[in-house]
Amino acid sequence: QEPVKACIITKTDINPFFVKMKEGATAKAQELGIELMSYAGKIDGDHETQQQAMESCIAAGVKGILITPSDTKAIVQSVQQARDAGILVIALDTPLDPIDAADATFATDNREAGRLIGAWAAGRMGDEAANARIAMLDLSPSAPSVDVLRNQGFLEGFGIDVKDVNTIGDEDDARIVGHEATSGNEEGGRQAMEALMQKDPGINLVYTINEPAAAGAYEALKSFGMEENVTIVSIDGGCPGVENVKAGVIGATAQQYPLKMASMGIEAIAAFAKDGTRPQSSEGLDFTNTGVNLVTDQPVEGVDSISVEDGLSQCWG
Amino acid sequence: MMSDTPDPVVERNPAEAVASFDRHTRRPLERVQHFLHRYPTMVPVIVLVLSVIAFGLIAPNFFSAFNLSLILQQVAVVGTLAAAQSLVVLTAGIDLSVGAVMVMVSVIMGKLSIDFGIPVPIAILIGLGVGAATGALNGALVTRLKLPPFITTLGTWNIFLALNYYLSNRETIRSQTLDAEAPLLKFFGERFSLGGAVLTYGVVLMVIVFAVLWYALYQTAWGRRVYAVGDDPESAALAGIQTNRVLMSVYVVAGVICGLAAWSSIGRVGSVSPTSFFEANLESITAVVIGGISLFGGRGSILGPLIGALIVGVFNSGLRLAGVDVLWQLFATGWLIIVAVAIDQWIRKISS
Amino acid sequence: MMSDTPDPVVERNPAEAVASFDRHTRRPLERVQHFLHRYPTMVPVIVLVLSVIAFGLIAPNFFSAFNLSLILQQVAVVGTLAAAQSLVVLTAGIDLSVGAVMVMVSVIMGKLSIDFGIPVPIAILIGLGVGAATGALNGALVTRLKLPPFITTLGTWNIFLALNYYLSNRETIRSQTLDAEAPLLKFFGERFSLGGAVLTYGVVLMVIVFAVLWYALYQTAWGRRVYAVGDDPESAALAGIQTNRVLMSVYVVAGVICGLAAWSSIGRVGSVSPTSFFEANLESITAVVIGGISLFGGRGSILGPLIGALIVGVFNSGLRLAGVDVLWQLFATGWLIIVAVAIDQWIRKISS
Amino acid sequence: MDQENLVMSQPLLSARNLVKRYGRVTAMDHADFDLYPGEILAVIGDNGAGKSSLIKAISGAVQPDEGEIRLDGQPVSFASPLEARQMGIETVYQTLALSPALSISDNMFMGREIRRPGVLGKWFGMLDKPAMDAFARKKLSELGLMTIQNIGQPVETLSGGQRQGVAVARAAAFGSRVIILDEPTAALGVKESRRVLDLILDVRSRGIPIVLISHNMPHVFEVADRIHIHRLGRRLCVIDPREHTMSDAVAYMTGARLPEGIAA
Amino acid sequence: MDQENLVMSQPLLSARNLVKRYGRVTAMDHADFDLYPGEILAVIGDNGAGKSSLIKAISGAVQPDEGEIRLDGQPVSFASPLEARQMGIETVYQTLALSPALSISDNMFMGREIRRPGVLGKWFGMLDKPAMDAFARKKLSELGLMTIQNIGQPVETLSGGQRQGVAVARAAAFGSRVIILDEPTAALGVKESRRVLDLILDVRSRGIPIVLISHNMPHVFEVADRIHIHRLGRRLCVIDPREHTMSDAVAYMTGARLPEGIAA
Ligand SMILES: Nc1ncnc2c1ncn2[C@@H]1O[C@H](COP(=O)(O)OP(=O)(O)OP(=O)(O)O)[C@@H](O)[C@H]1O
Ligand SMILES: Nc1ncnc2c1ncn2[C@@H]1O[C@H](COP(=O)(O)OP(=O)(O)OP(=O)(O)O)[C@@H](O)[C@H]1O
Ligand SMILES: [Mg+2]
Ligand SMILES: [Mg+2]
Repeated sequence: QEPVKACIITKTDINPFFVKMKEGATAKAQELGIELMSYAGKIDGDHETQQQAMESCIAAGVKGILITPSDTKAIVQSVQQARDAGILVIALDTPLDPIDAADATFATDNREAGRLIGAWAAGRMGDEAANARIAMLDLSPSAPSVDVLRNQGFLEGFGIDVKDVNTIGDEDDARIVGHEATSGNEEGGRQAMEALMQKDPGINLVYTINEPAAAGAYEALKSFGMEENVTIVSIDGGCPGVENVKAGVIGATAQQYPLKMASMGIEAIAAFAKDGTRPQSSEGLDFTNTGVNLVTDQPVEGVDSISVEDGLSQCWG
Repeated sequence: MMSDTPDPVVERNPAEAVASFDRHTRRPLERVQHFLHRYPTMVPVIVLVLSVIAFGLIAPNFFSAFNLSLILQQVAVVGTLAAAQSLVVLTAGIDLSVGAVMVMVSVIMGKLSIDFGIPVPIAILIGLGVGAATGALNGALVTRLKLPPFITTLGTWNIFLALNYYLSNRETIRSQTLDAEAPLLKFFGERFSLGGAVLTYGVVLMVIVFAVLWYALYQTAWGRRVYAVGDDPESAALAGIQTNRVLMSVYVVAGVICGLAAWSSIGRVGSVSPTSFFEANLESITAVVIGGISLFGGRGSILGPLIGALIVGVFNSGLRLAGVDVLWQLFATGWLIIVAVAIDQWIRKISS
Repeated sequence: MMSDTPDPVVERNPAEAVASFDRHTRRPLERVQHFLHRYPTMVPVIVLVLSVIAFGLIAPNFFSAFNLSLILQQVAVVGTLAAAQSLVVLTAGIDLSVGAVMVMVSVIMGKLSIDFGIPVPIAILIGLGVGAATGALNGALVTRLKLPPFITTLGTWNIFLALNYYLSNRETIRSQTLDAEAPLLKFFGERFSLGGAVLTYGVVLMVIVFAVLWYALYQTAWGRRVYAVGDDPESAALAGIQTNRVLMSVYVVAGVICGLAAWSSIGRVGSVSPTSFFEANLESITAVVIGGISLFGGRGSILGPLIGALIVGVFNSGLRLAGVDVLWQLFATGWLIIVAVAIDQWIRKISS
Repeated sequence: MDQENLVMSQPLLSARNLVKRYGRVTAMDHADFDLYPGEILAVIGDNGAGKSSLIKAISGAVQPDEGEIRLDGQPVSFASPLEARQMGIETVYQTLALSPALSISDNMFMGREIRRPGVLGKWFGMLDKPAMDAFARKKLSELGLMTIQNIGQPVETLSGGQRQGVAVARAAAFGSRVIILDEPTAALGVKESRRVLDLILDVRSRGIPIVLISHNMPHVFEVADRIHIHRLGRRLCVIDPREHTMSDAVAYMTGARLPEGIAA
Repeated sequence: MDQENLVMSQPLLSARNLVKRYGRVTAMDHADFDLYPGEILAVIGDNGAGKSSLIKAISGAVQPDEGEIRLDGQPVSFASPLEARQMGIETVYQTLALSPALSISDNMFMGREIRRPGVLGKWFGMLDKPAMDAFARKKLSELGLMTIQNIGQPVETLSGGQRQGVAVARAAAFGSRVIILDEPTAALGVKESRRVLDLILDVRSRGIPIVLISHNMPHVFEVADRIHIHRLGRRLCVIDPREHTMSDAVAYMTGARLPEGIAA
């Protein structure tokens, strides 16, 4: 009997988050005797390559596809083709739009991750929150969905009116100093931080799209001699990121579990291949929440968090 | 020393006469080289056939009508774009903006149809018009301000990318919305079967674009002038060609083809996605270069880039089906470019 | 008709003599054009000064010693890379791989120091050696296989990018780890003050690289040969230059400079990040082009790209400080490229 | 052919006070020019005297800064070589102006391609390649300059002499009013040069006037009806080759002697 | 100078059976060549006869497929023009081989730049620009060909004749054993050509032999000691200009007549 085949399609092969997700899936697939093929877009937002990968997966006759969509709306058509061909399609990390376009979604709620760090930051600043000077370090000018969800989630959590929840930068709250793109890497984070610091040297809170950007922002702050006065929050929970929380570089980060998403996804495919069972969503949600935890050693009342110790034990990459 | 009787016929062309001495036997490799030198368009065809065979052997499922027709569908958009790129490269230029223009035009077509309620055919016409206008901007910068095409289009690339994000607000228009309100925009994504293979009208569009360009380049005066301008613009001008006008027409036609590719891309993607085809620029250049069109202009067959696009498509698909890791796909693509052009260069060597 | 007495001195050069008739009065614009034509390096300098003044007026905080020195820090890495790029462009080539080489070398330096425990100075030397090797690969493809540099480096770009991801496993080496185990890698990020301005050694490196290149290009035989090869490779070969050797040396030196830029980038980023500087290729080309080096080779001053990099830095910083949206920053960069090169072209016009 | 009569008649092509500056160099400094019907006019002068510039101005390749050009007495101004060609002025430039990668026939018809008769040509702009090839072959054979076997051969595969032949054949085939040749024999061997001179005489016998720029005095004195001497960007004088020796001409053109009493 | 003696002595530079093929074209077909000390050897032949190819082979610019080259009786093989130059063979190619954007002085010293004395030159490779400029200016003045005011001027701003002058001056300045000139006067006017011919005679009087390729028969017959006639890719014969007329030479070179009894 031929081995069961499956695909995993990630946004990029550059971001360690997706690399770990792929590694998690590969390990699980090996364990379950599934033949796994992995694909990725060239940059975040590269929809076309993902679409081609979907088609190649269909051509290869796989049983299931795990995908972290770059364009949550556009990929729906290819997903439909795959499902029409009898393939189980599971969205990982990022839900499709509409969410029921996939058979299942194993995801972190990115907006929730944003809310967590926003709420933590608000709690940490206490009354000073009214005088916050906030720098927003986003991903890219093309503003992919993860960018929007995290950014807007953070602002919501902090208690800022986000206006259109689908648009970055339409807020008029004076506490926001500005938004800059970082490409999600250290150099971009540093450049963006430098620019915003010059606009307002009084910045005391920095939201970052991910931990590499946070590390870059910290370098910038250090060069300004401001690293003591500013709180950086981030999202991802990769090992270097959690280490940075421990080192005090990052105040708190929202940890996600790519390995868990991926292995759950592979298990679901194995089950589907065996007897056609389809995964069920979490209670009260239209997706399976793989969970997000706030990692910090400075817990704030009313915001659940885990210790850095725990964070390190569950971190990826 | 005068062993050979000199030829008394004065009319005889010395080069021809001297050529007749050339009767040394050729090694088999040289024969192949000679054959390919005479039919340079065959080079990419051979590379294509070889890679199809190679991937058929190593990649399971590669060699199915389904997969082969899938490859065609996958290259349709970049292939159409490569046609536009070829035209510009034939004039010794390069157009880094084709990808950005295409995405921007697709956004314009979508926005006008959906958000502004303009009748779809008119929205499409406006989109094509915008494509022509972007070409006219590039052309004007190249012909009026005499900017090198590389720089012109590096600049306009940034500009069109920014406009694209601005116009789309980075939001995708969903497939369902298009189905309901503007199905015509998805026309080129529709499938039909042709003897076992399933093709889209986008594939047909690509083939038609190349066929029309072939006709225009080889059978009309305009085409001869495009080659002349690419070959040596000064000589062309002295020979009575209005080089600026030819260059301008090339950029405008390329812009219109980008507009057609935009329409085709909506069908391909199924929705209007402002973040798609980020790599289309470089892919179109790769297809043109692998297809044997000289970056120095004036040389190469327009059908080459069609084959070039197919080669890239076959490689991508084959590597994916063979289960090669993304990272090594990147690696292999790098070598593909180098090897394909090195072969081409080797064949052309004897001409210099 | 014979109103003018012909000149009886046979020795006199006709062109010179005819030139002496040229005494028509010049409009002020023409004067400026003439001045700039004589000192073409002044063109980017003027663009730089104008943009500094413009942003000083519109952007708050722009015009401080602090901000201006920050811009220097920001351009240090791309500026160093632009020096490598300039060398290649002077030989009528283009190097699309510089960014990928730099990131790969920084990963190699970091990996060797941290994961393999190799002494940092040796790791750095190995990194520079790898830089040289990448240059040698590019150079060999260009000189041996006669591939166009654009294609060669398009291919090797993919290859080095893949190797970079492979070697780094896309994992960042943290700043703290470097501080603890290999602080030397961060040397170029260290700051010192110079009369109110805070500079990093990375800025000093950039300036030194340009100064050394200036010396090598203008004061040594090698430099003259680089220009000759870029200007007209065939003539240079007939004049007794070993063009392949010169080209090879250019690519290798460019590779080593990329290695230095890699070291500098570790200091700038603070950590070893395999995903940083994705755009460094295009930024280095932009700096070179704005700096007035001709993409056709052999023309332009090596100091131009230094100014070009500063212009791009001033623009980026100024637009950000002025609170311009990311999207319009992209838009403005596009126009910057076009306008800067158009001005350059306008000034050079009278020479043709 | 009675040259005196020619000089009496109205010039076919004339120019007055042409000025052209390139930056600091004045290539033409109030240059005059007259070409009479049916004559061979040689233009001679030092390197850099401005001969090519003059020819480029009257053939539309450059636009003079000042001055006036008249064709058949009517002021004309050519914005491009195309416009001059449309008026029947055909030029072989010093650089030949051929497109190396294109075929001989493509080059000969560049800018005035023949279309197919009927719908194909009218609506689809289809070229009549057989007709063009046949015409090109005929013209080349008439020239007798070479035995080109394949009219579809790219020009770059021809030898220097063959190329110059193609350029001359193109001009001879299409020049209906004036043919201008800028150093057509510079790269040619003895035999090939001879052919071009014969062609020039042949064209004149068809009544078409020719402007010949050359540094080769024997050639000039062999074929020219009148000699225009150019110096320092302007016409110094016009001499009759039957009344002056080669050394007179050289002396005038280098400025060693003044051409007393001869009107410019 | 007694030419008979020259012919008796051993050739300074000679070639036997050189063959060079370009694809289907055989540019040289077992060509021979001999240059004797102190002579001016003219090489004449039709367009495409293979003269430039011969010159390129003996100056290292192309590598012959077959055949042997001897310098002073020793077999040599030049992998590049540089190697030929290092042996004292200096060539002015038909294309001049100048770098347009570089200065006159840079061009003259291309590939053999002078370094500063002392540490700067030795360790830092610093050029001695004043020395180079002074030398270049001196050589150009010696040539008397032009009044160049600025030795740092880019070559592209010079007129065609001035450029040819720079190339010739470069060869004359550095050619210690042989100077080869491939059509050095093709683009030159009467006066400028005269200067180059004088220069050639002058160089010979310094004892350096010269190879002159030219299509200009009067020039050739004026200066040459011997005339090498090239035809169909090989040496047809060598004639003495004092014993043959120009029309003899033309007849041989075009194949109209056979050079009876003259050894190739
Ligand atoms: N495009 C140009 N830019 C600058 N200077 C030019 C240009 N064209 C010609 N000149 C200058 O104008 C003058 C006249 O040049 P032109 O080519 O007309 O001379 P010519 O008489 O044809 O010489 P030749 O016998 O060498 O062909 C020269 O000094 C030349 O350098
Ligand atoms: N690089 C090349 N590639 C192909 N053919 C060539 C090449 N160089 C020369 N030839 C051919 O070799 C033959 C001899 O050319 P060569 O230049 O030696 O002639 P030549 O005697 O110098 O002619 P001319 O008097 O026109 O300078 C010609 O038929 C030419 O087309
Ligand atoms: Mg001229
Ligand atoms: Mg020759």
